[in-house]
Amino acid sequence: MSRYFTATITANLSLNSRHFLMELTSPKNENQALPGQFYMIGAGRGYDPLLKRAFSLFRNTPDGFQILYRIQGRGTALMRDMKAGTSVEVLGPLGRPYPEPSKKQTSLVIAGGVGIASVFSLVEKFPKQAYMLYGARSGEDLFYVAELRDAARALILSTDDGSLGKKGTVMDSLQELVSTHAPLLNERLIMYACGPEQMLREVSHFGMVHNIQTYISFEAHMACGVGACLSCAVAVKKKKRKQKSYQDGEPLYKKVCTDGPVFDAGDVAW
Amino acid sequence: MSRYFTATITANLSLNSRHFLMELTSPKNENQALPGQFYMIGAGRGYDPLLKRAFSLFRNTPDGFQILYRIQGRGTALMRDMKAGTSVEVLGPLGRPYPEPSKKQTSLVIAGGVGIASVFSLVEKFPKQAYMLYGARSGEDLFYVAELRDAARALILSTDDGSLGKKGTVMDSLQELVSTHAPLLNERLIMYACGPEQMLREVSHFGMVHNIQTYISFEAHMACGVGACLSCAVAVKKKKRKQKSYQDGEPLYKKVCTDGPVFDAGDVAW
Amino acid sequence: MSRLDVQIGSMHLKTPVVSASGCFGYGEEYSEFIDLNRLGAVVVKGISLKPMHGNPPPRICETPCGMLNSIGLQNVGLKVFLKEKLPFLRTFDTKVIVNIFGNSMKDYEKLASSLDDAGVDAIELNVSCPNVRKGGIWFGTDRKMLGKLVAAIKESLQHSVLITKLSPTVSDIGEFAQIAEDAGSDAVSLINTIPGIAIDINTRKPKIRNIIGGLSGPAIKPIALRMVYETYRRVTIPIIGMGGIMNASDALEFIIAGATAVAIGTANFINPLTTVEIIDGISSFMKQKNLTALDDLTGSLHAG
Amino acid sequence: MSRLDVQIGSMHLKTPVVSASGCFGYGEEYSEFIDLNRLGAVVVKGISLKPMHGNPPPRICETPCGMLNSIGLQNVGLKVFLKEKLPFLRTFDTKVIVNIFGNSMKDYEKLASSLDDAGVDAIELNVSCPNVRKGGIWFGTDRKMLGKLVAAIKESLQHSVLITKLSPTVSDIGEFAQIAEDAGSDAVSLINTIPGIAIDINTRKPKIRNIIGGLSGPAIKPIALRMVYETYRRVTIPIIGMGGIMNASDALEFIIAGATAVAIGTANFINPLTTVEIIDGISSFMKQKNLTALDDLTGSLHAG
Ligand SMILES: Cc1cc2nc3c(=O)[nH]c(=O)nc-3n(C[C@H](O)[C@H](O)[C@H](O)COP(=O)(O)OP(=O)(O)OC[C@H]3O[C@@H](n4cnc5c(N)ncnc54)[C@H](O)[C@@H]3O)c2cc1C
Ligand SMILES: Cc1cc2nc3c(=O)[nH]c(=O)nc-3n(C[C@H](O)[C@H](O)[C@H](O)COP(=O)(O)OP(=O)(O)OC[C@H]3O[C@@H](n4cnc5c(N)ncnc54)[C@H](O)[C@@H]3O)c2cc1C
Ligand SMILES: Cc1cc2nc3c(=O)[nH]c(=O)nc-3n(C[C@H](O)[C@H](O)[C@H](O)COP(=O)(O)O)c2cc1C
Ligand SMILES: Cc1cc2nc3c(=O)[nH]c(=O)nc-3n(C[C@H](O)[C@H](O)[C@H](O)COP(=O)(O)O)c2cc1C
Ligand code: FES
Ligand code: FES
Repeated sequence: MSRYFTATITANLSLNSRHFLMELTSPKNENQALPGQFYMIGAGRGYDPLLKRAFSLFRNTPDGFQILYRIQGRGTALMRDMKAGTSVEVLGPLGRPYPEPSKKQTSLVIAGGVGIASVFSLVEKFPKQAYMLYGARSGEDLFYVAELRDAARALILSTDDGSLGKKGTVMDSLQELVSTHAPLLNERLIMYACGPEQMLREVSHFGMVHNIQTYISFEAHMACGVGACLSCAVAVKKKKRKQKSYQDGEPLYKKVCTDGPVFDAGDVAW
Repeated sequence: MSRYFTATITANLSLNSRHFLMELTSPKNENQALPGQFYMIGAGRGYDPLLKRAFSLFRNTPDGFQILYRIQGRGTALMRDMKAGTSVEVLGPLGRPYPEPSKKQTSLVIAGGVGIASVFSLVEKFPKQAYMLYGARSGEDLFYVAELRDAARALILSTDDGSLGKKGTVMDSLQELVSTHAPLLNERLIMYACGPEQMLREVSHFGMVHNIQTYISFEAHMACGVGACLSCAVAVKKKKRKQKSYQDGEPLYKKVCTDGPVFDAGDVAW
Repeated sequence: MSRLDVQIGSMHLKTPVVSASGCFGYGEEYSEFIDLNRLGAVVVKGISLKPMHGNPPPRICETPCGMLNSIGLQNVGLKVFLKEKLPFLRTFDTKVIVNIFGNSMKDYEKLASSLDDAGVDAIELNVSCPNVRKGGIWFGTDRKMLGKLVAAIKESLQHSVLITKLSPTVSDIGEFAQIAEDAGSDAVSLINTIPGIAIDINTRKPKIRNIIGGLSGPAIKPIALRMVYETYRRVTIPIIGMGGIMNASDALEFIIAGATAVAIGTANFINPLTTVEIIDGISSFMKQKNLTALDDLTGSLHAG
Repeated sequence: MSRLDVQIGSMHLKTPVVSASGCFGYGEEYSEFIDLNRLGAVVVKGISLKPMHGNPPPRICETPCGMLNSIGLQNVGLKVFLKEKLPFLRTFDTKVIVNIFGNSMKDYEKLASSLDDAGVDAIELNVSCPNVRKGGIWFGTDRKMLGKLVAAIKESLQHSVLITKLSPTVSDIGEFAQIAEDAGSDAVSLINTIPGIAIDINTRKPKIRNIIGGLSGPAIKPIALRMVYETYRRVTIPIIGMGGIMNASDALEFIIAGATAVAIGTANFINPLTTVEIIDGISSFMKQKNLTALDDLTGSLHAG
């Protein structure tokens, strides 16, 4: 059992021109990833591109797992061109998963764009439990809507161009949800979010204002994925007692790869 | 019409575990390569491997050309894995072809190993004209024997392990040919050879001893393929009058890519 | 049977493969993937007297066949290292080499003597980190300061072997190696990363927040090899070679160029098994070539 | 409409893209593939007083994202260049920059004044070739000699613009750029290749006959960019930036780091259309960003 293995691609489907779903095998007896964890995948042959790329667990399968990825640069473009049967080197599962909601808690799950990849399996894991808010630029960038509708307690879609769901952002949907379902705020809420940084910032703010326990999944440029290189720094708030030995005024960093990628929104120093 | 173009791979066949035949398209109206000329092919995506690889014209096709290649290192290993439909960048045809035999000349064509790639189309171009000597390590490394038997006036195969044709080298075959067919040496002979350097050296020596016009195809590490970088130097003999302006004692170099790859054996300074 | 052990000063390494500082955390991070007992030594992330937070992100970016980093020497500091990190490493049968970094001669001396007292096997003087402006970089490119620093540290050490890690940003690395040797260094290690930049043309911002980062990975291998070769011809102390080593073949190139041991940095990120795969690869190569000891290879370049 | 023209001393280039010396032959070799009229200038292979045969093969080898070369400055010599190569280049509406190399100050002076007389647009002093031991490399890393050489050549020129090509094997390239500027150089170009080695582990021979070759290609881009950035902050004369530029985006990185023009070397070997594709790419970028002149970009790195 090792978290470094050679996986075989069993499917690589185009969801639209920029988004793809890749299914990979993982070794027998290997730990399955938990919602919020991620894998690092070698996209190149030769040493260019050099570094592995990080992708959230989208969904576990009987023989491995799936990732949902967006074409971003060179690495993801190479991945798009990989055919079923191709082998790739994989490191994972990595990082800390989303803390699970307790029985008494009601989940609010918020996904922006390809952020869906990270929270999809969380929603599926607790069927009919979560209020899911899912937004993207336009309808064709909203994926697995039918599955989400089945899995969520309620699914609220939004798009920037109004082509599917409400016109607006997930934050607009969130505001509307709590104003139309005011009693919701009296439930014991736990909020999960993955998406663009600006969205995460707003979600965190919302969580603070309404005093909701909020977990957000972060991205950072990574080299090792296992906490060895200190590449993936994210600034966090200092706890008083820990601050002493460090020089004043300097920010304190945590590692997205091992301390995260899921952070308690209250800890992040925006 | 340009000698730099994007070709589509239309076939990539395994001849045995180390040898492959790749068929590529070339642009309409593009000049076809002549026997002895070569192409440079981009084997990588990204910049590793960086340089294009040189391959002789194996055979022209209606829509392009074929190369016969042996797995040598990283570049050829990547080529092996390319599927029909893949695009590659190509430069060529490059270099000087074999001078054609005159009507009155009898050709002796000698190929060692993958050297067959360079002379195959020469033999096919002048059907039933050439005495062809073709050797390799073992029978499974001798390719397109049936076609060669049709194309050549006589085909003499040899293998190091005796598994096909005579046991021995092409040089043994050559010695035997001229001793059993002594009158051959009275014909107006022209000799062509491609293969390992040691073989080329021996062929050149043979040509000199028997006063046969001899052309050999050289290999050198290349970057540009068009005479611009001076990477592909091969030492040649100095002509008295040319020597003056250079410092004494220094060797004189020619470029394999544009002065060759085919050289008059008498010009090479071994 | 071929022997893979090598000698770095008075320190005996069971294999010539060690981790490169900053690329292997404090050993723990990779202990899940490989058996640390197989390494000649674990070289840990650069340690300073006080803990350091490091630079603001983004701290790395990918470049052709390489990466730039500007971690800014984030580290737990001497105290935590001794208390929390060293004991773990001590549970393995491998040497511990501690890379140290200071802003002044005094910092270095304090660090070295504390670590020497704590019984670490060797101290690697990082005088060549491109990511912190003051201090380090200055020693690494200033002939007089380097000699003084090395001599002072050597003086202060009782047991630990002293390794000086050389800066590649000099026109003659052999000269600096010689200064280290003359000042008493037991070995030199090279190369550290080479300062570089990458720019996002859309935002016109550097891709690394600190602007300049250190280049590592396969891209720098030819440069690193050349520097090892040049150094080997100038000093008699052992060389720990590094820079872009990805596999056994790369490692053997360094050994043939003159390295007694090799350090593996960036490659760990690509394949966490690299170090042990290299040990196995060197071992098979030696068997295949009927070599009995690494000495037969070190510096054996036929440069005719 | 965005303007792509730039000024290097008194020389006006219609586009900021030129060929790098030694990677474009004498222009003829690529004239079949691209319209030379579109280039800002053609920079030709280094010329010496007498023709030179160059080094024995193998002269190149591939490395990760790069290549090593040790051509050894093979060239036709001044006489043949003037008689056979220059007239061809003169048939194009592009500037001609001649890279020159000598073993002594006198060599350089003779070369420079003959070429000046022949009316070439600019002379690029190659004081940084790693492949010939004596001469060149020495000027490039010796502060006094460099200043003297540049001043002497500047003195001897009537018309031609003087460009000094800097060696990357120094710890502070800005300092050398400043020496060139102070001595009267009209511009600096950088970087030349970085010395490197590759070894065949089976034969234990260097992959390049001359042992050390010069590293070029994408691998060195981060280093080259950093040196352009450092140089830009030290001198006011224009910089011709090069080192691993493969496409328009790379070229723009150099311009944003401080280069007035860019030179394309190794990329020509991979794609002979690179130079013109870069010109087109820069042009679209400027349109897309509503920039009217390249000056708006040069050195515009937001280094906050
Ligand atoms: C924990 C984590 C989970 C992720 N999950 C997903 C997912 O499920 N689906 C998905 O589409 N994307 C995901 N990403 C983002 C994904 O890693 C990047 O889109 C991808 O690395 C881009 O690679 P590229 O070669 O196409 O782009 P390039 O821009 O060519 O990449 C250059 C370098 O920058 C890094 N990089 C570029 N963008 C990012 C980014 N946003 N985050 C981190 N590194 C980046 C690359 O890894 C590479 O090292 C995740 C990132 C992290 C950190
Ligand atoms: C004019 C010419 C015609 C050729 N024709 C054929 C042919 O028809 N079929 C065939 O199988 N091979 C041919 N070769 C040899 C072929 O170019 C090499 O086998 C190939 O470049 C190896 O690439 P690689 O990446 O697999 O090997 P690597 O060893 O990984 O290559 C590393 C570098 O060395 C160069 N290189 C390695 N071996 C050679 C070699 N023998 N000659 C030149 N450069 C080399 C590569 O091009 C590359 O730049 C020819 C070579 C030349 C010069
Ligand atoms: C992320 C990272 C952090 C590093 N930190 C240190 C360090 O703390 N001290 C040090 O001496 N070298 C440090 N280095 C340099 C490496 O030890 C090594 O010299 C360099 O990376 C070249 O080797 P490589 O190409 O195998 O990575 C670091 C390198 C990287 C990539
Ligand atoms: C094959 C080759 C030959 C070169 N010859 C010369 C030369 O004669 N004079 C010179 O100043 N630079 C020479 N160079 C260096 C280039 O001009 C350029 O500075 C270097 O290659 C970096 O740019 P690149 O990465 O785009 O190739 C040569 C480079 C290569 C690859
Ligand atoms: S990616 Fe290396 S520490 Fe997080
Ligand atoms: S390969 Fe460039 S001159 Fe021959």
